[in-house]
Amino acid sequence: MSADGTAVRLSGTWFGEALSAHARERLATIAEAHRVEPGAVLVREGAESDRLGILVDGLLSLRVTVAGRGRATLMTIEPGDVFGWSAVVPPYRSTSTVVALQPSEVIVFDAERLRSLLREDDALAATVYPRILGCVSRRLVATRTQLLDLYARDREYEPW
Amino acid sequence: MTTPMAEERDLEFSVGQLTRVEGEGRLHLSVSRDGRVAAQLRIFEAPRYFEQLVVGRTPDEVLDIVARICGICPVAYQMSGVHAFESLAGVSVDPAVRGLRRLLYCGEWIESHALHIFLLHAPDFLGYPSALEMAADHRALVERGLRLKKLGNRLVAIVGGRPIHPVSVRVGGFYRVPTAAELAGIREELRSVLPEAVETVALVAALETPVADRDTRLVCLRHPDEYPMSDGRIVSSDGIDLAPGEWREAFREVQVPWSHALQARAADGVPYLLGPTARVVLASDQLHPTARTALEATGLTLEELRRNVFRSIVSRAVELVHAIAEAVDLLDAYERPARASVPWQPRAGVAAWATEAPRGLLFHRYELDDEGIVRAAQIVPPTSQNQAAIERDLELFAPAVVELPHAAATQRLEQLIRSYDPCISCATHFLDLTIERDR
Amino acid sequence: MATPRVGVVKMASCDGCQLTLLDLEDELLALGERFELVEFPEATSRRSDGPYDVLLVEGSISTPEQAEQIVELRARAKLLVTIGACATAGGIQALRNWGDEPAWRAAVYPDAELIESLAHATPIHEYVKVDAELRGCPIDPGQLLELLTALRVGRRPQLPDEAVCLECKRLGRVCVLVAGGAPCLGPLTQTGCGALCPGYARACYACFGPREQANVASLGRWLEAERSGPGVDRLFAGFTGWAPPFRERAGRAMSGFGTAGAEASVPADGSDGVDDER
Amino acid sequence: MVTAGGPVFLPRERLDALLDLLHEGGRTIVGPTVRDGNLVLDELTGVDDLPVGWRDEQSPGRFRLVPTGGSRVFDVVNGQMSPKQFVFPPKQPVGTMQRDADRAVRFAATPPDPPRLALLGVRACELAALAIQDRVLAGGTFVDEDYRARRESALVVAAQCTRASSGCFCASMGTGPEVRSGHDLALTELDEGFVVTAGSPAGERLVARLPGRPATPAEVAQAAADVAAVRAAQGEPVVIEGLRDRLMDQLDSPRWQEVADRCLACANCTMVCPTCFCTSTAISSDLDGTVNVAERQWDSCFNAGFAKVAGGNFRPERSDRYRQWLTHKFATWVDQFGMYGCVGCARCITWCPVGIDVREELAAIAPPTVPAEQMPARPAAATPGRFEVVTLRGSHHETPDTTTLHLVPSEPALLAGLPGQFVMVEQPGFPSLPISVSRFGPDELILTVRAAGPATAALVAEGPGAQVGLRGPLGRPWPVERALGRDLVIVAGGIGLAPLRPVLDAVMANRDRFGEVVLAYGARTPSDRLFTDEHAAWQAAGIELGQIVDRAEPGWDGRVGVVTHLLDRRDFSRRPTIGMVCGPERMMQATVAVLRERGVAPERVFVSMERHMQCGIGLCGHCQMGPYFVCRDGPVFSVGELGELFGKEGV
Repeated sequence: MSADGTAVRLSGTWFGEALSAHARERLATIAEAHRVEPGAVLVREGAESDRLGILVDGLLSLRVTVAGRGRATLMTIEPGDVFGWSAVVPPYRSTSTVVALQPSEVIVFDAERLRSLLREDDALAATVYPRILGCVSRRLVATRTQLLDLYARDREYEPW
Repeated sequence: MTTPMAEERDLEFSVGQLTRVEGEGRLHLSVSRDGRVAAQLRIFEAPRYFEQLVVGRTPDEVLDIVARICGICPVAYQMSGVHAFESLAGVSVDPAVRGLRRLLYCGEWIESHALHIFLLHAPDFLGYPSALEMAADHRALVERGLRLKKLGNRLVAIVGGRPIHPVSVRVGGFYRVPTAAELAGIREELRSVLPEAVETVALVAALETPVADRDTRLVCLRHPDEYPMSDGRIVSSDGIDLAPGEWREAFREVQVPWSHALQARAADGVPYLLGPTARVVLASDQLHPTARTALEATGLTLEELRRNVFRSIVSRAVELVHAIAEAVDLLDAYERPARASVPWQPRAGVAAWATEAPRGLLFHRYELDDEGIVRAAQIVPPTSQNQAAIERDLELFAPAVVELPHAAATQRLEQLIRSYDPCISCATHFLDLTIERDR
Repeated sequence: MATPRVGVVKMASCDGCQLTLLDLEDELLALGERFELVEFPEATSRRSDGPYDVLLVEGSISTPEQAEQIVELRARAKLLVTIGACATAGGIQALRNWGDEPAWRAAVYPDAELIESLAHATPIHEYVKVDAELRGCPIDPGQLLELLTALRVGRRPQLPDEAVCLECKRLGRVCVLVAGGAPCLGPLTQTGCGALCPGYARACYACFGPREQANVASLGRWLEAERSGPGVDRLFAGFTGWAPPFRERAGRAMSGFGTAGAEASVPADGSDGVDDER
Repeated sequence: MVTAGGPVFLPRERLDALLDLLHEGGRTIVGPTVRDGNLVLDELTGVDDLPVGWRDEQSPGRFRLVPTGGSRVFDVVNGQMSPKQFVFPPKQPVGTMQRDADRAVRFAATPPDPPRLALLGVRACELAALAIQDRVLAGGTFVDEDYRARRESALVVAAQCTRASSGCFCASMGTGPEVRSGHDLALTELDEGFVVTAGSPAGERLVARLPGRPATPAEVAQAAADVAAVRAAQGEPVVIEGLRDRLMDQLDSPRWQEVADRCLACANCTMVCPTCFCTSTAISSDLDGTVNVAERQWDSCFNAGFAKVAGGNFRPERSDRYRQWLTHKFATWVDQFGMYGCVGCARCITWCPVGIDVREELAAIAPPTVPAEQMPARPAAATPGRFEVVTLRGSHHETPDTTTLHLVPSEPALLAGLPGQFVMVEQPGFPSLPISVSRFGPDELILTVRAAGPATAALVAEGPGAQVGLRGPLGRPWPVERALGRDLVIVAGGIGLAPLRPVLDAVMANRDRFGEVVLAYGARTPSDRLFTDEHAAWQAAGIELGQIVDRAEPGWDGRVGVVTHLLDRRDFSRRPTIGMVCGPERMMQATVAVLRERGVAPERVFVSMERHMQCGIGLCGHCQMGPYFVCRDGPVFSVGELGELFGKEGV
């Protein structure tokens, strides 16, 4: 897909909406759009994070593998959301495995190139980092809520 | 544990935890080659240190604390205590208050005697493990027992607040005295069950009773014009005659290694028997006419009651009649005292008194300082005084049964022990004092 | 409907709470038909060491034997219910737990062969899990019946945890504290007794123990400001003094009782009784 | 003789004549009397029972009777008890429920059988308290029949105050000292006797028969002056202007904690209060669980169990409970009933064991500022209040810990409920409990219960044919009509889907009358989801179903996360949208925040609140939340209505 085409797809996402034209163009230069099928692994837990991605359409799952318990999906990612954010946070190692649950369309940025781009363009960094942080904090808040196990409540009577 | 007889012992006989008695005890018999039996009533009820618990307390606090020595006869503990403190402080209570206290005591006698006769002891004579099983074949009998027992409880509850650990007794009188209206109902109910109690005497006298014949010394209170309860002198079948505070003049406590309870002995070391039989025999002339008539109707002599311990259930039934009859008389005469209690001043000195718990003489002795605070205490419950007599009687009675199958022998020996209505919970709580003495 | 296997056992206690079961005179026979009393030494010679559907435990743990026993019993009981102040709070004998005083220790330890006793008398829940508790010294017959009914029906018993004051006011009794100046612990004490003591014109002495939210500090401050005479601490050194909310003040009172000076009351010749006998 | 209507002077020695008149027709006269040294309210047999020659000495936490040596009858201002003790008894049998051998259940409500009372010596503040109770207990949709019967048959003879106790502040509350209304007779005590005035036709008939003479102008003036003097005798006034708003603005005041350090939460203030009306109904069942005997008794918001629900206690701290009590008396009572809940009788001050003075706390927490307008009392939702017998047709497990019950009512009205309403269910052996209706069938009610406990287990064990008692449908329903022609977003968490299913049924029945309908459903795990067999049908009908779970299970390839993830990237601002949210309170808060952000105004978002419901008809007080009784005014509220109460701790 052409850089322009990618920029357009990008602006259609929550991540890309309201990005300055400048920022969209700069990002488009290193963006690649892909279609992936269910089961495709986009990021592997523990591996070096070589890419940051944005889900344009479809559904991805964040998985971890627990010895003895096998793989567990911690959370799913909705269109517009970011995956592989560890690509811009030292030590650049993935914290979970990202697997497509549905036929999905993603835009990915090469980690090396994205980091150098952000290093040399403060304005770009200033608009991109808050968006990434937004996704991370949203995920953190959700995780806490899951920990609260709210639906486990309400009993008719306490058992003996 | 070693005993001097260890070498010659050739048969050991043990009964596990005694049942249908209050508290926890075991029986251990050693039978020697020549057939002599050494009996040990092993009381392993956990010590609770009541003589220590009352130190530093005011007399009124003590009355609430000592009630907790026994859930079956809390009134007895409050009565011995309150009379001891009032005798020291020189308090004379309103006659109506004195009557109410007797009424309270009657209630406890009715409850305790009915409980023992119908629920704990009768199953021995009729051959059941418990009253609940006995009820399958003798429902009316058990229901009668519950009916009488309940009235005793209600009487204590109306006068004292509740059947177990009542709250109304205080030095100088009561915290609150009931109105005549509050007592009206129970009076009629007691009157109406009196015939049932009278029948009970005949009924238990007719029970097939093991034969046991032995001489024994009896001890109880005796009062010129009332049945022994909370006042009078300590007398024995062989001439002891003491003021209720002078128990220690003729008796002492000794420690035996196999028991958590001290035993009491007369100065000469001879065991003695307390309780209904002692009272009925030594104070038969003070029995309520209804009770005396009921006893005479059985044809049993006082001597038979004294010599055959298994007859104690008859004495208990006679006292059940007496307590109900006297309660009715007291209620008929009741007028609410103007004042529930009279003021009093604490005084330093020794406060000592004995009253008649359902099971027998209960002696309290307190040493008070100038502020009226208890500095030392001695409490001698009936069961610890009966222990020696129980062991002696076991030694006399056991040879006849130890050869029976274990279950049968156990049943017979337990029946004997139950004849004393032992309250083991009461018997245990003063080892700490002995220990102190030993050091 | 189930016929639960019931056991009734005691530790260190006065037997009053288990007697309360026999004091349910009107219901006793009906209970006998609906529950299987498999262990109840005070009432039956039949014995059973379990398993129990429910085990009623009276008394506090005060000997090493009891400490082991209660753990075994717990293992054999589906439900373990403690009954009474001794089992739920340690009872009056728990006042000896301030036994760091020389006289108390001396009283307990010199001859361990004769007396088996722990330094502390403590509630059952300090040793094993407890499923429900009936408060009181003694327990209330009505609450015992409610417990047994709930057991049989299979619901949780309705045991209110409110202050004694509510029942006192419902019964139209005039406050002995406000109108009489009596040092009443009713406001801190769990209900269940039917506001018994105020009904007999005397202060509640907390035999049902502290309720939730027992504000000991506030009432203590008030009583100390309001009254003279015997100290306020001793009010808490009663039948539930070992219960945590009361413990601190009870402890202060115990140190003031000066039990160290306790005299032996047994005659001097008592000690050689053993030799007399054999 | 006596000129009709005018004040009459009754000589002290003829007071017996008044009591004789009151006794007529077998009335029980209830008034102040001294028993065992205490002042109580009880039956009076004659004049001698009155507290002649006594007066009270009161201060915070202290009450004493002291002899005056005089012969006055009404010098004791007031004691611990108020007429509430007799018109709203502390313990009241409610009725019985029984399951017969044939498994049929029967209810027998205890019919009101009130004594005919004559209340003697009622003070101005107590008259005001009776007026408040009339409003609360007999002035709404649901009426306490026993209370109404007692009030209607009672004669009220007021005694004007000529003394004030140290705590009195009736003047501030506008309830006294003068007796103005609510009485049949009013007595003002002078040295030689009483100036008697009538306050009702019945009173006038009595006055006419009194052996008195017309009061002289001097006596009338003296009487008025003595009463007026009481106003001056009262201490620092409590500033009432704007009190409601001042208090509600101080829900976070540090003083709540400070007073909680002194408060014992012993409930004495509520027990002695002449207007507190909270009750609990306890059942006692027989050994076989076939008979329930229900008794209602005074309860208090200071008790731990009062605001407890299965999941926890909404007011765990003493500070929460004191705040609840004080704000109810002086703020939310106004919202509920259009009047204050306090009459200034000072009982809560005198009879507090540690002397907490409500006047001081009010001044410290809500110092006087600007006046505020009163909020109107809100209308009660109309629903039936009596138990009906229903029969269990069947039951099945929705999930491992959720059970659905099919109940066939004998009373068709039960089927006429609306989405979101609940029912009170009672069966022998168990207290009654609220259960939301998950479907109103053509001939059956369908209830879905989470984590079914012993009560449900017992009912299920009874099997088909088992009968239970049921009251309802109760409470305010979801405003389905407001969603007609609009978009509707339904957000359910866990068991929260049950009370929302009737909404979905309504949508399915009239699909074309609604716009876009979105159902966002969050569950603990995939196997905890309810009504999975109906999901396909919902989707087929064009309901957009989004599901998400906290924890995935093997084989689950759906969404994992929190329910807000299904919403927080959407835009609801394009068309008017109604939101309906039901689930744990925390989940509802998060959802409401997201909906607001995504374009649904709080006024258009509705939530179903959980509180401890017991009577279900707004009479027992357990489920109070700010100005509302959740059972009666809710459980469904708009987030706008709840305002800052929504998600506030300890309310």
